[in-house]
Amino acid sequence: MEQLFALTPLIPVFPLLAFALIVLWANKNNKLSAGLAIGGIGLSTLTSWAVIAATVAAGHEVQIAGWSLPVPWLPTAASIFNTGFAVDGFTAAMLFMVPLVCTLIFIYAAEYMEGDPRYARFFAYVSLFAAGMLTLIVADNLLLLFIAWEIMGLCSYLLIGFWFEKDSAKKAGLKAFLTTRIGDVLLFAGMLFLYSRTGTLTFREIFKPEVLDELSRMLIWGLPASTVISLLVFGGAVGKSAQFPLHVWLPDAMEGPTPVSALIHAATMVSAGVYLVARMLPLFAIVPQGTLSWVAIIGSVTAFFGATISIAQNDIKRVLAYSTISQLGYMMIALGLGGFLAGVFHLLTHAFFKALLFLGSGSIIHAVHHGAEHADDHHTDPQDMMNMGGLYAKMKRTSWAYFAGTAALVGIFPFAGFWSKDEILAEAWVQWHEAGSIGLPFWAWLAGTLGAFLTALYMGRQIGLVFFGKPRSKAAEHAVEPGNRMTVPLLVLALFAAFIGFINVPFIANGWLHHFAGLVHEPAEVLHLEAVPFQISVALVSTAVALLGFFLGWGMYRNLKAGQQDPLARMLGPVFTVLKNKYYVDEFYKFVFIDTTVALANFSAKFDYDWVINPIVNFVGNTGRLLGELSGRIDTVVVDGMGVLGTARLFKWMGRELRLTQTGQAQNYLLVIALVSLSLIAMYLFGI
Amino acid sequence: MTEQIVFFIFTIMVLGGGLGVVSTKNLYYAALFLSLSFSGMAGYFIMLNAGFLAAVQIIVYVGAIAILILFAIMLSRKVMTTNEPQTNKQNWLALIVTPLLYLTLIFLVVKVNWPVSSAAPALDVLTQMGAQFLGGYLIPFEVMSVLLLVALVGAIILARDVEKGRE
Amino acid sequence: MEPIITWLANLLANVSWWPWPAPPSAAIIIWVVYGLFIAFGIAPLAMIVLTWLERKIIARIQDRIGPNMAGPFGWLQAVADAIKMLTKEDTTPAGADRIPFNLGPGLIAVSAVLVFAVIPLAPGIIGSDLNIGIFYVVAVGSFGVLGTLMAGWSSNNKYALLGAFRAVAQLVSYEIPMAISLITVAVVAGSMSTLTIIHNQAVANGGWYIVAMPITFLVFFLAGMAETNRSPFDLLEADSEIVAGFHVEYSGMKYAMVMIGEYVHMLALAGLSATIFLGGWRGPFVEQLYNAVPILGGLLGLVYFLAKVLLFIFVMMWFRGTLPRFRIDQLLDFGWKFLTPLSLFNLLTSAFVVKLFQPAGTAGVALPAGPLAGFGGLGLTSALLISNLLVAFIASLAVRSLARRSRGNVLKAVAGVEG
Amino acid sequence: MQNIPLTWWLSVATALFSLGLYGALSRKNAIAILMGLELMLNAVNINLVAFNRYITPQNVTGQVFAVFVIAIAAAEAAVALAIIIAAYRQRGTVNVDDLDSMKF
Repeated sequence: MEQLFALTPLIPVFPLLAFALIVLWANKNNKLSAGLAIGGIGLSTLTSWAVIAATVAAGHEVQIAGWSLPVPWLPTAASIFNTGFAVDGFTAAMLFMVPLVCTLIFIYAAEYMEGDPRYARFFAYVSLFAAGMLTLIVADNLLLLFIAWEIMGLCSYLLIGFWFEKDSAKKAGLKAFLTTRIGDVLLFAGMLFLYSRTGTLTFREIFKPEVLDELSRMLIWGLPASTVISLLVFGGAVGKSAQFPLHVWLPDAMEGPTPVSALIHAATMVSAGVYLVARMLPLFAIVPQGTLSWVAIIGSVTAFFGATISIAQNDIKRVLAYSTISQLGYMMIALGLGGFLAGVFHLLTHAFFKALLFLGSGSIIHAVHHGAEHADDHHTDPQDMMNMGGLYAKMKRTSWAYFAGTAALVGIFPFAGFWSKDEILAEAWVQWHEAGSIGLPFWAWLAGTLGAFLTALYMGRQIGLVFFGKPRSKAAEHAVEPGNRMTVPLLVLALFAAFIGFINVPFIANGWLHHFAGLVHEPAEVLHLEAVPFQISVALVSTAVALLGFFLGWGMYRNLKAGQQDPLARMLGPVFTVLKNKYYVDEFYKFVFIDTTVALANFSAKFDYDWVINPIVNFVGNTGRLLGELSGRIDTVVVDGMGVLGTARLFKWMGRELRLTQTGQAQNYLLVIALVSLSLIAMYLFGI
Repeated sequence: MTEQIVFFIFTIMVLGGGLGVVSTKNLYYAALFLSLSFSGMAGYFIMLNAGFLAAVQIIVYVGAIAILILFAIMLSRKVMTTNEPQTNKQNWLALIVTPLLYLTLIFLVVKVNWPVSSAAPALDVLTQMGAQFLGGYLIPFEVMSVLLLVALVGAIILARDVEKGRE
Repeated sequence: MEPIITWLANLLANVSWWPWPAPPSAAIIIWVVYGLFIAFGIAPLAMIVLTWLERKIIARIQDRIGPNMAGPFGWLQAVADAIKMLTKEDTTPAGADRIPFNLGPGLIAVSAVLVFAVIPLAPGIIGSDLNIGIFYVVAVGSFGVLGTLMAGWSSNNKYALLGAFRAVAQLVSYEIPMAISLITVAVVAGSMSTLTIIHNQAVANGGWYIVAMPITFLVFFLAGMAETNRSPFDLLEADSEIVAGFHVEYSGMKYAMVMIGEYVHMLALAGLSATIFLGGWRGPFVEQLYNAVPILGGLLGLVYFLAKVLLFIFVMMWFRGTLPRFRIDQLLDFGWKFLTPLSLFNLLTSAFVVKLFQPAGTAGVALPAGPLAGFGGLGLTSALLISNLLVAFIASLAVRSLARRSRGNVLKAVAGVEG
Repeated sequence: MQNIPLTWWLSVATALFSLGLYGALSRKNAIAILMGLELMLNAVNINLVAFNRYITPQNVTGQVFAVFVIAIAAAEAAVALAIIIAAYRQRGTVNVDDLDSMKF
């Protein structure tokens, strides 16, 4: 079994190969391209399973300490920079999730994207993306991770702007690229600091207790180096995982095709940030009350705030996008409280059910779009939930899969989300009770519980609006279930959404995942990694809250008629408007950053041209011209007559005499060189 | 004793070849003398525990440079086969300067006390060279490859028949 | 070889009728002289046998009988030809440069003979196991070019000069793919020594390289054919175009030297191919027999080696019998635009595969094992075979599209003329 | 190896260098000058390898440098010959005395 680890480097190679083949060779043949992409990721999945099997078989030591393959890559003056691959329990858990979800999404996309003029290119991009994500997971150092990170950033840009004929898609792609860039720069700065302080970027070497200790004692700008570096790294994660305040790109990213939303903006790429934080957690935790608190604070804010926006959105995908932001916030809460496994567990389950929900929404949009075409109606927005209704009767398979995903997201026993979200809340609860006072854990718990209520509310609202009641548009009336290639992945994902939670149920095998992946950071000796016991009170509270929220939403929206006012809007009034406009964050950014910059630029231009600089320049210029005319007079008389012309004559005479030495014959020059060196050596020899 | 005899044979090849290169009027002979000199040098390298270098010497100098020179001589043979003297006006000066330089340098060679080491020669010359090329001298090595590429392209562009290139 | 020299030294030391005991170096000198004798004695012999063989084979291909009068199967014909050549008048043209004119054929013949120094004929029998073995082969090949050039220029004949021009263009061009394919072999074998290369072709170490690297073999063999001036690459002596190329002015013994050069070169190419790609003397039972009874094992190895050499020689003659000659531009295009890129690309992929399968070792610095090193020699062989086939496939695609384009151009031109 | 002192090699290299220099200084023909330059480069190579063998026999840095010199000599020869051929084609001469249009 040990030998199977050697297959690890191949995992990202297959999709990369698929990308290369599609781009270079197969891009004229749609079927072949899709087949190549699916085959590539399928092979990766199988290889990953082999590696996972090896990890399971290798036992506890390997799951903690990991298997690694260092590759000496860049010989620098002092040392050799190693890059390479590594597998431990955490990686293996990620390796289970990522390729599998990718495969299902690829299969789904093969039908969803049919008829698109850039079908082959789509599969090339997503293959490259998958290669990037898989590289990121198996990388054993920050540099390789960063390379993969940037590949994903590029793919994200290309895929969000995939329908670049639409102006909004183009802008959304640019926005995503530029917003995440802020985080990337921070991450890169963190990497540079780390390399300059430790001389290595390999995770295992950074997490050696002595290195961590040294990092916590060194100072950068008066702060411990570890705090500065981990804050910078966290900045990268905030950008990639769309945490407040850099979350603005994610909702706009819904302009991309729905499989992309599922792939990048729910299941994998956004979790890269969480993955990075989880990976680097010992560095965050080495100084108590340091960066981790910020992670928890940002996570809590994001979790609550994303959920509130979500209840006021009408676009089916935007609801899910804000839900994603909020759920990522939950993961950050868990990591910020030191609950490594709780975060990772939620990352895994969330990937499955959020991918399911996105694909389900894609299926619905596809159906409504079809219906709209059938009804010869080109004005209805197929993504607006207000145009849907009563789809349950028409799309049984999608509906049931969607219900499973919703149950998982809302946290209904025994679906996946129940277990993972509860572990996070339990973590906060336990820490609150241990501290005995109202501090950060309490607020995190409160934000999480309120967020859970809101989550249930918006999902109830969505289910009610989409599946129940009467169709609110012609398009919805004529909607039809899409084909097998779209529905089968949905059902498979539904199965996972329902049951994946059991890998870490406290009552079964003592929380199996905890022992498999949860102890990865044990050697670093800074985190307390023991599992939180099951908290029945937390479970009861959150279940009650979830059921309440869900039925509230469902009840209010089930029978909404076309053109009727939104009941929540009636209840909340102006608050709803604020929520609908996402707290005006985008407008705030536009006002603060963009408009200010433009204004500053305009001001500078005015300053330059009209007010200060140009007048000064002109004044100086005019003065200079006057002086010049004056000195010109002096020049012609005094300087020219005696100085310049005299010197010129002198040099002309010298040049005429000396140019004879310039024969234009290289051999003459060579002879002179030989003579001179001869005399130099002779002078040296005879000590002159 | 044997080594000295071999050394003298190679020396005759090297210096005799060199003398031939600079003294003969016929350029074609000069090129042949040049390859003789190069071959002797390869023998030197073998004696100096540099077998790889000897092979490189043969391949590059005899197999490529001498052949290229012969080729160039053949291509421009109209001006090569003349009976004019092959030396220029500064010949007499060169005849004074170079022997002087030689004597000074020999004086230098004899005067300096070279720190000769008596250690045994390296056995793994090839692996050491490989490690150095891809290790400490990686960047010069890469730069050299770029230089060769540039020289290749440059030589083709320079020597291309301009009239033909225009059509 | 050590045991043989020791045995010889003992023999010399115990000669009873010789008053002074022979020094140990005498054995070495005798052995070296003996080796020289064999090397330079085999060359004319090889020429005699191979000319006869060639005439017979070509005759069969052309549905003739070939020489059949002198001796059984006409084999005395070749001996008769040799005697005729030796007794012919040896002429030197009036305007020739005497010294290079006389040196050229010798240089050609010697450069071919020198190759045999690194070819192991049988287990334990090798001229010299250089650690730069196959590099040495390329190096001594350079002298042949020089000899050809000397012969062509100093004949003072325009056909000879044209032949020499072609020689430079062809030999220098084809040296490049040949060297690159040899480098590929060196990369795979991890050594340039012919002994190590043969050692690495044991079945346990992955088997014959022709299985692992068919493309490398093809490039090497084609480039080697061009280096030996064999048809279809015999442009520098194309008799229908430039009479006989660089050796048009030669006669008698010097002509024989040129011929010896050509045939020994052929033999050397066949021997090299057999050594590098067919495992040299490797065959069933050789090693077991060699460990038990060295002399018998050696003989068996020699038999296998000669069989492989003859196979390659037959292939070369077959080529000559069936293929028309290239045009000079086609020849250079083939060398520079097909063989060179193909061999470079192949070198790249092979190096990549080797890096994957390489076991841990040291070469100046410590090298880690490749990620797939666990699969051993057979894994390497199959991966190399797959990568070679892949390269061949891609090359065939490229050639196909190029051919289509050029055919399209020709058709267009024809249409233009007709229109 | 101790039968041949280092100074012998150095003397040969010096002699070859002087010969090459003389060739480069006194010949008219560009190709002959090039040959002189090649001789000088080779003399340097002998020096490098001899120093390597006698002074630091355990490592091969001298040989590495010699390889660099050879590579540069190859590049130089290729470009130089291309220039000579071009000059021959345009001016019909390869005498450097006649190639002085850069003068004045």
